[in-house]
Amino acid sequence: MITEQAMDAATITSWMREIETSVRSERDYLVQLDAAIGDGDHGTNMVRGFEAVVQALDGEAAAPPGRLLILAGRTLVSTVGGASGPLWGSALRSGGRVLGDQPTFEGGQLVEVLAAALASVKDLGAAVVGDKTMVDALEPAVDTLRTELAASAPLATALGEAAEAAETGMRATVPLQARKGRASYLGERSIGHQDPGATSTALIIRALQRAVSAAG
Amino acid sequence: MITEQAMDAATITSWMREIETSVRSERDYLVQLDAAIGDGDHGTNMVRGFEAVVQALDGEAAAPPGRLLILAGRTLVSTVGGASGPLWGSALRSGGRVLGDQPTFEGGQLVEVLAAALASVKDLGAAVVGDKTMVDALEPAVDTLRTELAASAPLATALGEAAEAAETGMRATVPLQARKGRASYLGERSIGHQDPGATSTALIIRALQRAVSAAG
Amino acid sequence: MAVETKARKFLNNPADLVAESLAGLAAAHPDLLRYDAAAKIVVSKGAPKQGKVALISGGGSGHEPLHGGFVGIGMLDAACPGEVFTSPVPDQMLAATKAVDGGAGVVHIVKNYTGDVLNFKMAAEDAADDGIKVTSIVIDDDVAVQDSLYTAGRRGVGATVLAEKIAGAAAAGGADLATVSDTVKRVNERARSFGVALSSCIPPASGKPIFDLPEGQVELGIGIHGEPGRRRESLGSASDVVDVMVEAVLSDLKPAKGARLLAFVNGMGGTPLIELYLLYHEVDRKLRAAGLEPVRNLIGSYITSLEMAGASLTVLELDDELIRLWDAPVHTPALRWGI
Amino acid sequence: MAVETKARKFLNNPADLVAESLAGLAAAHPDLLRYDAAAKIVVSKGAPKQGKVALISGGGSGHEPLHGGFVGIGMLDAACPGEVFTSPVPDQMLAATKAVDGGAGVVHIVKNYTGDVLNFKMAAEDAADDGIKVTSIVIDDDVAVQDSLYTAGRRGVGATVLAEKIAGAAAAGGADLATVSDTVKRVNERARSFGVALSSCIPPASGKPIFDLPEGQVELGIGIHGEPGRRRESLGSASDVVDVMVEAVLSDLKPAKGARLLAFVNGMGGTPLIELYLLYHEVDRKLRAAGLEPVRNLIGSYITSLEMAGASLTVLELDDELIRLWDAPVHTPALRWGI
Ligand SMILES: Nc1ncnc2c1ncn2[C@@H]1O[C@H](COP(=O)(O)OP(=O)(O)O)[C@@H](O)[C@H]1O
Ligand SMILES: Nc1ncnc2c1ncn2[C@@H]1O[C@H](COP(=O)(O)OP(=O)(O)O)[C@@H](O)[C@H]1O
Ligand SMILES: [Mg+2]
Ligand SMILES: [Mg+2]
Ligand SMILES: [Mg+2]
Ligand SMILES: [Mg+2]
Repeated sequence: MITEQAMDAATITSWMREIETSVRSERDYLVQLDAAIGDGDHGTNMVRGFEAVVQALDGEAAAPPGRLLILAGRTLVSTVGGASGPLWGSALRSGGRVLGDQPTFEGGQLVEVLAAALASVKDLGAAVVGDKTMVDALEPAVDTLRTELAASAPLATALGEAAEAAETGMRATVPLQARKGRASYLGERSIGHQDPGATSTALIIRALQRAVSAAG
Repeated sequence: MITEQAMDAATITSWMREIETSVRSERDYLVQLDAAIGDGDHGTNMVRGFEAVVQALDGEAAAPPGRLLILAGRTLVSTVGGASGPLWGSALRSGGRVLGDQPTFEGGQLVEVLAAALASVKDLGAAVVGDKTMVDALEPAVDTLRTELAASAPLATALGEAAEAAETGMRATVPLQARKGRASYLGERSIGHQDPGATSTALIIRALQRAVSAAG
Repeated sequence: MAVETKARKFLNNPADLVAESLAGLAAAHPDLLRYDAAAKIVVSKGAPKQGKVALISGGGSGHEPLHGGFVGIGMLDAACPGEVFTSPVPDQMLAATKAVDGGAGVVHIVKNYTGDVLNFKMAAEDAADDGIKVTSIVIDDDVAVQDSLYTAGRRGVGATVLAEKIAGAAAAGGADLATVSDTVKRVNERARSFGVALSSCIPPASGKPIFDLPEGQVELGIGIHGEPGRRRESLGSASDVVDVMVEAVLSDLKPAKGARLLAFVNGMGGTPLIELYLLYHEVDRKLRAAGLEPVRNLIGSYITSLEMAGASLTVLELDDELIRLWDAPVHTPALRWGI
Repeated sequence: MAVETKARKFLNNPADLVAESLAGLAAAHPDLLRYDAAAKIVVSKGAPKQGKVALISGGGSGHEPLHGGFVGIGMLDAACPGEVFTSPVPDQMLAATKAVDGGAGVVHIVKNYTGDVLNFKMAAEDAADDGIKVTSIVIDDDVAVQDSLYTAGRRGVGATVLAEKIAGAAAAGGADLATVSDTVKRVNERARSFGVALSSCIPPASGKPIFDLPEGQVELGIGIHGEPGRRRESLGSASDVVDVMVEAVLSDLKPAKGARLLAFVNGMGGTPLIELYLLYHEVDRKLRAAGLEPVRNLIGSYITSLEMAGASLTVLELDDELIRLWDAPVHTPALRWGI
């Protein structure tokens, strides 16, 4: 399996920047989604967290990409709170650990990073696909990226497909009844609303595609 | 000075009934006036009070008119509260005392009853005409009744003129700045609103005219 | 008179609200007080206490916990609650006065509203006829209203709570009628208040707001009866609002440089504690910046206007005696320490 | 991130609300607690106390006085306040745990929300790495949410206040870590809650209501984060509403005939005391009618949703031990007796 492009610390930094830009511009939308079936803070949480991540990474130009992901995860844990803080925080830390101290990584390893992130979210939150959570966007994204790269798709294309899979998963949360997180308290009233965490997850995968494509 | 008609206990009873009917049908209006420059309870206060008065007089068919007025005044004091309770309560008590135990009374004495009521209100509340209170309606009514009867007008006519004077006084409160009662707290913001107490006072005088005319 | 209201209220028949709420107060605090439904008064369980000066207060309802929530040990001996925003009738004050008189006299704490003053006055006259020594002290601490020939004088607001606590402690400590009365007067003379509203309240009988205040506007200089304030302005930051309150209160009180103060940040009923503490943060800073020492404070919704969003600031200039009385034990449904 | 809000709030920059309000809390109660702005925690002045088991809790802000207002003597040793409605981060809980540990261990009282549970869990792991004995007890008393595989379980609501008081008394009395933890568990097992809303609250960051509830409607089965309830109905009388609350709580708690209860009528922040006592009047009657004995009660706004109009009922089945611990002295900004 050959991918045309090696990624490095700059890829992580620009991924985090892309996320920050994206959640900032979608903040009100995320808040609105969370107000409908949660407590209306998801947009604020994500913005606070990724603003802090971008700031934390600013002084770390020399660190290897795995370290940056771990730092990003720690920063999320320390600044976000709520459900999404520990979940995305652990996710990025677990992903970062996959890379150890290596200076660059390739597509196959990126799959492992995201798979570790997904495993961490599922381990901590005990959610499975269909529970109307971020897992509904993250799991199809990881699966699609793995399949595409296995079929030798170029990385940028594969990431495009993964981002689309995340968005499809995100939209598929609309008719579901939530079984995890705050939305589950609403019972049947959670049906008909898109999950905010799945929505920000789709933004995060789309941001990854942009970060990688811009560098490529 | 001769008036064509002697009044008695029944006159008082029907006066109180007329007031009760009148303030009940104008309750919301009085509340609304009081909400604008007071605390929105004047209509409720008057209805509570005069409902109790009608009930109290029910068992007192044999009592002389002066006693009935005193009982009505006491009942107002005991059920209304607020500023209007003691003011109208004392007014009716003072008016009743003028009649002592006599079984009937005539127009000239009615003037003295109302004059005593007015004196009592002014004594307790220390308001003068122009302060934007019930005095602005009551004083012109008493003055007009006295003048009309002195000019030998028939009682019903004189009372009609007195009621009109009360209504003129009532309307004249609109441009005034309140100097007594709650409305005075508003300062200049009290200007442009009709005083609720002057309004119910005009209803009370009009009710008197109806009570006397119906009997006559 | 069953006015059906669908306002945002927990309510049965609006006409029963006051009686039912007081029944709840009594059911919750049988160790402290009883509710005499016939006389419409709340009476301390320990009353009458022979030889102790008794304290009663009263006024319209809708200001809870004032006054019923301050009946108990070391504060009021009885409370006379009227209908919502309507002063009680003299019969109530007379019944309360008789119920609590322990032979040493009874102090009536009266907020300065025409209705309250007149009804209490009648009751005091009746009580005197019955041979009970009664003094009436009128509270008028609201600086939003000028005390002049052209008004009914200042309103009684936040200082009422402080006077009830402090004079209650004096009475509990054995002070005589003149001393307890003087204590109420002293608190009133040394206290000033200013209130602001962010929304109207909704009297239950009508089910409608008294005034309409758009978001982003503030009524400055309100009382506690849901009435509009002296003027309406656009709402600034909490810091701006506190500037107005502190300036209004201090410019009238004119406390001595370095004076020790009690700062009372009061919620009007619909303002949550997170905001009241934010206001206190500003009040504390600004008083200190003015060279004053807030050595005691009270923060919470103690004298309210139903569910009105808003707050008032009361500042009381203290001395050793007032501090001692403030700190003395009190045990009532709404205020408790030292017991 | 200066979101300008013109909602009916006393507010400077919404991003500073929590910190400024906590600064106000600390300024008002320096005898009881301090606010560590860097660590974002509220710490009891007496902490750490060698040999005493320490109690900490925390969660999103907007529920005041919970939790900061319960820090002091005989209740919490520290509180970790997150942003409004957002659980705090593990760093806060770790700092608080370290600040209060007196060698006898630290109990974390955690309300059952995914965010709170996860963040507290991370902190407990870190604290264990640092050699501190920590137990975490999750409160989940809200009967509006079924505890099943298909939900995140029941929410933690009113029982939190009772658990903090009662376990705080146990810790103050010298109980060891296992006993204090068991006390929290016991309160949680014997308590049930149900809440209703008459209005949405307005999170300061957005300045907009979370949901739109027309007058005359009620949300049944709400939590404390401004979220809508399980269902919406038209608002009945206070008696009807209490019927729903009492039935929901009792059918789940199934107290023994004649059981002694603590009845906690809690306001959501925008409901005035006159209504809470009206509700208590109904609660007391209905519990007694069901053959139960409300021997203790708590009435007031203690675990809130900003300025939401609404109320919750929590019923705790008592025994001699729990009564003794409830009655034990407590001195915090929001709850005080016996001291
Ligand atoms: N147990 C869980 N597993 C995975 N994701 C979850 C879980 N619980 C909640 N989430 C996600 O978290 C999102 C909410 O995040 P956020 O609003 O930031 O936190 P909070 O719910 O604490 O306010 C939900 O939309 C959902 O996608
Ligand atoms: N000092 C006074 N002298 C005469 N009338 C007064 C005085 N104060 C108030 N009033 C009258 O009382 C009316 C208000 O009565 P009401 O609303 O029943 O009592 P309150 O003001 O206590 O709520 C005012 O409109 C005014 O006419
Ligand atoms: Mg959320
Ligand atoms: Mg009025
Ligand atoms: Mg009134
Ligand atoms: Mg949250």
